[in-house]
Amino acid sequence: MSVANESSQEAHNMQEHHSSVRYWVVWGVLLALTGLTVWTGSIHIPQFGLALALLIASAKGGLVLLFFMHLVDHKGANRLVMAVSVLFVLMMLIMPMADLATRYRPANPAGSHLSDLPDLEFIEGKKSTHNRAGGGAHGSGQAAPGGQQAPSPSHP
Amino acid sequence: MSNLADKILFLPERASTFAERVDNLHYFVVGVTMVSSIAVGLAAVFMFFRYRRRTPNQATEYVVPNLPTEFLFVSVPLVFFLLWFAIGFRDFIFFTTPPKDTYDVYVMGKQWMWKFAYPEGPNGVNVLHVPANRPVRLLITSRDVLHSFYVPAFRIKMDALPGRYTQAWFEATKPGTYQVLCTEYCGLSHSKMLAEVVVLSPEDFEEWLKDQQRGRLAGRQDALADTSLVPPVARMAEQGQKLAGTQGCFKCHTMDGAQHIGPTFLGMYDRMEKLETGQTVRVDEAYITQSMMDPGAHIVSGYKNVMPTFQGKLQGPETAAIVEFIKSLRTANVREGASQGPAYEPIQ
Amino acid sequence: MQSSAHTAGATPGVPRLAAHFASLEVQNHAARLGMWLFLSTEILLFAGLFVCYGVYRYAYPEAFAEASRHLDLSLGTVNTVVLITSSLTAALAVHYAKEGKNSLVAIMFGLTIAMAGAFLVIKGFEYSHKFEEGALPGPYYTMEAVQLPGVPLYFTIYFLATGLHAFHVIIGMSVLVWLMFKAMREKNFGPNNYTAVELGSMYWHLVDLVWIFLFPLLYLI
Amino acid sequence: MNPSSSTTADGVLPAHDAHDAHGADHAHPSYLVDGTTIKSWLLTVDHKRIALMYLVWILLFFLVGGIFAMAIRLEMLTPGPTIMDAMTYNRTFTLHGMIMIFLFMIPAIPAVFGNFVLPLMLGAKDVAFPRLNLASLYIYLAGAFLALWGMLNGGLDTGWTFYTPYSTHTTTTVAPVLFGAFIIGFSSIATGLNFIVTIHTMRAPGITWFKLPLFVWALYATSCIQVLATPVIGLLMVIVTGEQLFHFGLFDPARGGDPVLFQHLFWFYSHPAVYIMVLPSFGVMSEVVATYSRKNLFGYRAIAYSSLGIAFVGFFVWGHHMFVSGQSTFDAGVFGVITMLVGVFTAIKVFNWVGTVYKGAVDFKTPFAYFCGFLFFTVFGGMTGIAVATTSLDVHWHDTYFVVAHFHFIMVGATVMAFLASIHYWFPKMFGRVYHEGWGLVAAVFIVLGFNATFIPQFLLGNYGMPRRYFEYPERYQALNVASTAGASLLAFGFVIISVYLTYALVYGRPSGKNPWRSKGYEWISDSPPPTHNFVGPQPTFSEEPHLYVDPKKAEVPNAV
Repeated sequence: MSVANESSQEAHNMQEHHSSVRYWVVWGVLLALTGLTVWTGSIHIPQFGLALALLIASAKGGLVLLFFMHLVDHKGANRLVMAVSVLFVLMMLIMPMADLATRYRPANPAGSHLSDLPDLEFIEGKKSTHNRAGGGAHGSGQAAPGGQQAPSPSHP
Repeated sequence: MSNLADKILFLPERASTFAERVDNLHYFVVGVTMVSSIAVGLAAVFMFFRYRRRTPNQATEYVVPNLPTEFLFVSVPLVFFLLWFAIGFRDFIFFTTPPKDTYDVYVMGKQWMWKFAYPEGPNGVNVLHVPANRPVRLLITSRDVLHSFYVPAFRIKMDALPGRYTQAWFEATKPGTYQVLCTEYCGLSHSKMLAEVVVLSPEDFEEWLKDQQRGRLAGRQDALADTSLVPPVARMAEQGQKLAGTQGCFKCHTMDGAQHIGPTFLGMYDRMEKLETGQTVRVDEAYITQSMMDPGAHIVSGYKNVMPTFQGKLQGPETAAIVEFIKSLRTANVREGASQGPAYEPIQ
Repeated sequence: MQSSAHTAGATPGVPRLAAHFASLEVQNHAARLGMWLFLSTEILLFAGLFVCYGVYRYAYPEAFAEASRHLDLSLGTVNTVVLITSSLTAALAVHYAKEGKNSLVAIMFGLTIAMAGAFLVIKGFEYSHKFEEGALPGPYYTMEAVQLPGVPLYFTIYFLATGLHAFHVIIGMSVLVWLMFKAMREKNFGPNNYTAVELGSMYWHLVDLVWIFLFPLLYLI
Repeated sequence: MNPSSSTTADGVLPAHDAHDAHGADHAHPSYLVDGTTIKSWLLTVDHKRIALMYLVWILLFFLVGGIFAMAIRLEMLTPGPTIMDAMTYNRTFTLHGMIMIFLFMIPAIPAVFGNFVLPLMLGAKDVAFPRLNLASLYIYLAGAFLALWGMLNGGLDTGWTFYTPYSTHTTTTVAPVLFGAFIIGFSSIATGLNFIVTIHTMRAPGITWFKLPLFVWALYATSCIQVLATPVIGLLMVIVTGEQLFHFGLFDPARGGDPVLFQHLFWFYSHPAVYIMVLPSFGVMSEVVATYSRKNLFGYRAIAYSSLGIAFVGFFVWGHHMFVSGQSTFDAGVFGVITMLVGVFTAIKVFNWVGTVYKGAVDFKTPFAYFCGFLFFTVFGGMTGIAVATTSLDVHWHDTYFVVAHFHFIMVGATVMAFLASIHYWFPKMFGRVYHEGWGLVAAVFIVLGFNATFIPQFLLGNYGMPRRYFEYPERYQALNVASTAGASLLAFGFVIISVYLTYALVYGRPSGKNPWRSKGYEWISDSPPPTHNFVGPQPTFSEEPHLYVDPKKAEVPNAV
């Protein structure tokens, strides 16, 4: 595809002039989707909440990309640029999360639900100063001292 | 043959089961690399002379590769690379999944030294005693920045992450002492952070353990060195709290941050305090111990010099316990500690 | 094909053809391709923060959920609506630029800039509320209400992401202010001279696109 | 239709070459003399002048980086302190890394020879955005001077990898140096973006995608990496600079952060950055081997596709830098396998280069001498890279001198050799003069031998277990270190010889005429040194493919594969 026709094709697409109704429609859809995501978000669906939120966000993003930014009129190279950068973002997201998921458990961030904490008790200075509501089982039964639940002795 | 190859390649001696596997793959890879690079080099040099330029504007044929040659160019290296990877990854899984009945040792990298602690046994600084012919698992952590536990003779290496544990294991095959080096840059004396693994035959190791145990009762020399690794810190903090009560610390120091005669213990550890003399000092173990022994030396501005000295009243482990107790009093979730900055003396 | 004729005195509505481009269409295509490449760098810049968000949310799910309940959802929603509407006005600006209605272009960009300002003001309220509450990154986190591990991380990512986004909003505003004055003063935008308007609005749409992803991830866990 | 351009580039040198190169054509003076005021140079938008200004600064930074390298080698002579103390050494290897990578390797071939030769190869008048091109030079200088100011006021000792939590807790001045490097990132993005748009939109009529010279393909792949990878490290540098000031602890383990996540983000940029450094050298070597063996490239499309392949797959392999950093075994496996694929692309290139020489007409000039060194080092460096990627060997080799030797084999062995080859190859095109061929070969021998003597001992040091960044080392490593230092001085001496005869040739070299190497590359069609707008008269059409040395009388040309 020689460069000449790519740019003239693009110029041709940009020339045919739609009425501005298209933008208002897209705007309306975006607001509706925003409302939808706020509503579904605030009821905190346990498993699929994140997936649904991402789906709606990608839909809104797609709309903005295609119509507001005229990606639908632009040709070849521009779309490739967007596709490749989105692919790299996904790859950059998947591999570190896979790393944390399959790592030797105590090598995960201490206190997170990915690592059971007891054996981190030995780290001097890395005291778990707050009770672990949902965290890994706490080996030594004794609740960690310090912080707000330390019994404040009455003054002698 | 292999020790000739070791001489040429400067490979250190093999002293662990993992080392054998690594070196076998090493010979295979280095062998093929040597052969192929010499082959490519010779082919190139041959062609430089065979097809040297005879006339200044010599025209040449238009040579286009057919598919089989291109396929050959792709498949031959790919086959070798994937074969190496298969062998290599099998050994890597061997290294990263320790067998069940390992003898566990805790390793802590601290700025420029290695500390070892056996779950039931003694502590050691820069010397690790392990039994031969028995899998030993190292649970490696760090107290400040990244370090990396590397034993060339065992061909094993694993980073030490502050605040969490990574694991590495080996099964030493020959008694002897092998050097440990730190291979993750960790500051000024990164290159002096060396240690030794002393591999003893099983009987010697049992015997060594026994006299260490005997040694533990009569105040071990490293009791004060690092209280962090002996009993879990939590119990020490408890003892510290009881001692502070009996010694009457709470008459002047509060625990919940309220203002009183002496500075409150809450959040005192690792804070920068302004002294009467105007300089600031970081409240670390040394400062607290010194304030107990010689209270008048560095008084925090705004407090009077009324604190009695505890010189002679408190033994070493007791002061350490009180320090531990003070360190555990921290404002919720404002977690100082593990990776506080390395204490540098000013360099310029 | 190669028309290297210098159109020095540009007829109104036709931009100056840079000497080294083959034709006006190629020049516009080059400008758009350059802009899309620049936008991909912006996407990858924010991608780094989204990776931190994703990894730490995976590690501390309940801390993130708990902390995000302390954000002001209504202010966040209002901000999203404001940004989407500003995106609309930016798109309309391109539409009117194509029709050569320069005054309408200036008005549209004016509205976009006003809404961007509103967005920043609302963001300012949210930030000040957080400063009072003590919900700050790292060691400055002293909010008693939520005491879970990983909560300072949530607010570190919150402030980094929204701070970087606000910075881009400010850059976008200055670009649009320049375009608005260009439209008002030169009144030169026409059917074949609107690339500058298009690029400016594309940048603004990207700023809106980033917020479209930031809003649900930060506010709606 | 003006005469098809390829005939003029043919062996028969048209008469006008007999003139002195400078006064070749008074109506179109060469870009060197077209405006001699300081302002005409500092504010030029001519891609050729910007290339020369880049060349001056890049050679200066290469000299500074080289001095740090020699300082390190001298320090390594004895196990104990030799010429400096620990902190100075830690700063020296950090500055050697930072300066060489960010200020020399990444901009070297793209910014100098890419800027100069790309428009010539496309038959274009200039790059797509000339003003952005000049801006990228000044952004580069601003970032460089901010970083150098930071280095002089305390300097950082974290290594060029600035891993947290050390980089956020060290008391040395990290913030200005990292912020300077952040600014340099923009110059890299600007150059990449400029080249991509230029290649897409500025090709002269007749140049289709598969008639592009292979140097252009390499630049295209490099620019794609520059544009897509640089923002991530820009963000990291801002975060670490911020953490130095506010300590918000995003990667701080005490706050629940994860230093391994920092390494993920760091290497997501830094591995593709390694390909930013090496891909342009592959491109230069494709041109050099085609010109000096007067033959079309064997497997043109294979080499072109493998450039894109390296660029694309190079983004999915960063984890092989973290096999022993606490990363999971699963990730190590995935990254290891994909790394093997990237290795194959380099192997394809090497075989096709050797294939190009087959049935060629080799003229052993200095650039070709560097090509030989390059060929051996790329094979050896590449294979050691694959060896390190087999996970189990990496457990032994990681962060030892084996890895140092591996990446120097690629960086110095491939990219600096290619940089020297391109200086010699395009010296006539840039300055209209010819360097002294004899001295060129002598220097090449010094460089190749010195390089081997420096880095082969470091492979052995790595096997022996010496970790990198060690100020003091156990005695057993001293012999190899002394050998490596000796090799380094040989290498340095080679560079001294080059600088002497090249500056001599710059002033007194005899005029080279239009096409001294009689090359059929597109860039040799225009004059050397070319006039300001590259082409005199209407834009030439490029009917033939580049490097077509077939005898027109003989068999007709099958279509290019």
